[in-house]
Amino acid sequence: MSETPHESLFEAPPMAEQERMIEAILFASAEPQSKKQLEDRVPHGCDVSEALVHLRKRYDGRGVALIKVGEGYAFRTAPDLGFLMQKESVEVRKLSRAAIETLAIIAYHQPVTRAEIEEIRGVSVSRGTVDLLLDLEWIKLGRRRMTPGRPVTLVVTQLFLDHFGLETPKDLPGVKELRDAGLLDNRPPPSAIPGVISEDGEVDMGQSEEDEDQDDMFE
Amino acid sequence: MSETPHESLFEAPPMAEQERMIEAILFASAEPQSKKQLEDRVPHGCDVSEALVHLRKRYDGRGVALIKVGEGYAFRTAPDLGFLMQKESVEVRKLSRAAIETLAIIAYHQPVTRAEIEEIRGVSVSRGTVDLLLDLEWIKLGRRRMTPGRPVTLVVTQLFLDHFGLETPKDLPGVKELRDAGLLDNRPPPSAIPGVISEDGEVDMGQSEEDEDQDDMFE
Amino acid sequence: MESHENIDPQVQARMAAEAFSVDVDGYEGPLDILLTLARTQKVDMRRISVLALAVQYLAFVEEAKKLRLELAADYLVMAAWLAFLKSRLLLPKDDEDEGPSGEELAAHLAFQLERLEAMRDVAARLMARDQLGRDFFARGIPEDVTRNRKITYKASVLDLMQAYAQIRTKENFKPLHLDEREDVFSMEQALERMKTLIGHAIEWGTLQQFLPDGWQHNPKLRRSATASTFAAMLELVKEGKLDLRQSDMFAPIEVKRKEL
Repeated sequence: MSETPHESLFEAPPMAEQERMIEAILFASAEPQSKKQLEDRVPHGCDVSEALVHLRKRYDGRGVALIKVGEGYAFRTAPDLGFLMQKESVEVRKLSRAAIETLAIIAYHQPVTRAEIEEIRGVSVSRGTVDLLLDLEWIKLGRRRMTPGRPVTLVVTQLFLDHFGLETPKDLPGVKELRDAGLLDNRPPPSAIPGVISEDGEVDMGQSEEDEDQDDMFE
Repeated sequence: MSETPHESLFEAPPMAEQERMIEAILFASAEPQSKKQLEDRVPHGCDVSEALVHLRKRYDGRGVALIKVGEGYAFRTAPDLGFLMQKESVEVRKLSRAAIETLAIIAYHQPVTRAEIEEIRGVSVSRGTVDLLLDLEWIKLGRRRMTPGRPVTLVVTQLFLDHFGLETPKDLPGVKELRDAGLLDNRPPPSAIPGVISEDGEVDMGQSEEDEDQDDMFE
Repeated sequence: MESHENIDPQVQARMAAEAFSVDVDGYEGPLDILLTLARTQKVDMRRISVLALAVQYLAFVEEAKKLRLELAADYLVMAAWLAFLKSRLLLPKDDEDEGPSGEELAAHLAFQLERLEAMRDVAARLMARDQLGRDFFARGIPEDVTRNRKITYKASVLDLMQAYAQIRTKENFKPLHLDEREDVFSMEQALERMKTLIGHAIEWGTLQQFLPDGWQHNPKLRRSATASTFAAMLELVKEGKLDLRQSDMFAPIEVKRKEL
């Protein structure tokens, strides 16, 4: 049991003070902080949610903005000022077309198995592509699918959301239109549609969820 | 933002906008930025000095402050919130058996030399155990014994008395009282075979009394 | 990634025609080629003529063969399947036939193409978004949380008393340690002694010969000395300084200096 010594048994600090504290913590961290993480750091009894609302309002229209990323909160420079930041910008790795498409498919279809990605792209997904996206920490392994072979699924991460300035995957561009058009449905192909020839040369008949080499790949 | 300020060759953006720009740059920069550096980055005609004055005022009393570091400007956590950047965790541990026994002997027999403690415990007292008790300020060095070698003695401290709620060491119950209280077991412990663990941890034949937690803890 | 949407459809068609006749490497699989071909039809992907597409694709494969391009297996699998689909779509439906109809298969292919196109479109839109580290930025001087771990120890008077009681109890039932220690020949002592003696052990001698004076006759003392001397000898064997042997069970243990 750890106890923070500054924990007060009496009263939470005034809201203005709580706001300052959250401001200081979020300013100090490059990564988004969840409400839980913030609560653990401010004195007992603080209303982190309320302080965040105040703080968000305070920075509205400023050069930095308080944004929500998944479960976390972070300060980021206002996007319209990006042109000032050339000095700061890090060379963003140029992603291959395969990597970009694979990433988009994972983002829009998540959780999605490798076999499903292959079915959508019509080509096998190379190990390097998945490894690259895992390396960037834009995707991670999700739960296994409860289908034969229990294939592992892929999902996007908070870092992905942070990178693209998305609060949730629901904010992905065009996600609603795609859903309404039925293009995000998992529509299994009628049998006898040629599948993808996966990397090891075996033909995956597309309709099957299972993908034997998937386990090899992710374990 | 309908108007991108850097496109105007003639007029500097409004002061509020200049302030935003400086704010974003200082937020994102890895190092304090001098006025010169800031001027190089914002659109031509901006009054960096004035923007800095405004910005400094804006952050006055906030959770972060705009400070001057040498020739540069940077945001830093407000000094009074420094405690938020430290995670104090207090871990409460139980004293090892070796430590509690050593402490008990010092309390009952003080002033007592280390050799005497070893004699009473029947095992050597590791340096770590004594250091820990000294660190805790529960014991301190007493006078040297006027015997050959002039060994130093150990005594308990006021802090010890405070911690254990004792007024004087004489408040500790005596052997007779211990027995009356049922704390003294009248049967010999099954392992009451003599044994000595030498200082360097090697075990003599016939040793029985192990002191494991002491070793685990301090080595 | 640039979107094909913005390009003039005619230019697009010409580009596609040129592209597939020479450069198969540029395509990401048969579905990609089908999508490129489908765009030349200049209709909504939902109203695509799958039959026409099949014909175009088969022509593409023929072309590739003429140019002796090595086509990957999945292009050929797709060609075979499209030939099958084409025949299904053209021939009157045979009631004997099992499985999905030609129309169902065609509909799914159209769905796949529409979906792939949609994914490419949103992938482009995703990449066009503001990106962290390019268009917007995180704090440049993050401050780490320093962790100060403080350990406090807890003990009560009762712990103290119990610990002391335990020691005293033990003591009540045994004589002073120093007396007992006299009955014990420690391994260190034995080792010290053996180290000074091994130089003389040129010939095989029994373990008993190495026991210290005064420890051979009292059984209690002898046991202790025998045990510790034996242990010390094993230690020296390990160090490669002694040889040890025993001819039989319960036979005397013999010892000799190791020849260097």
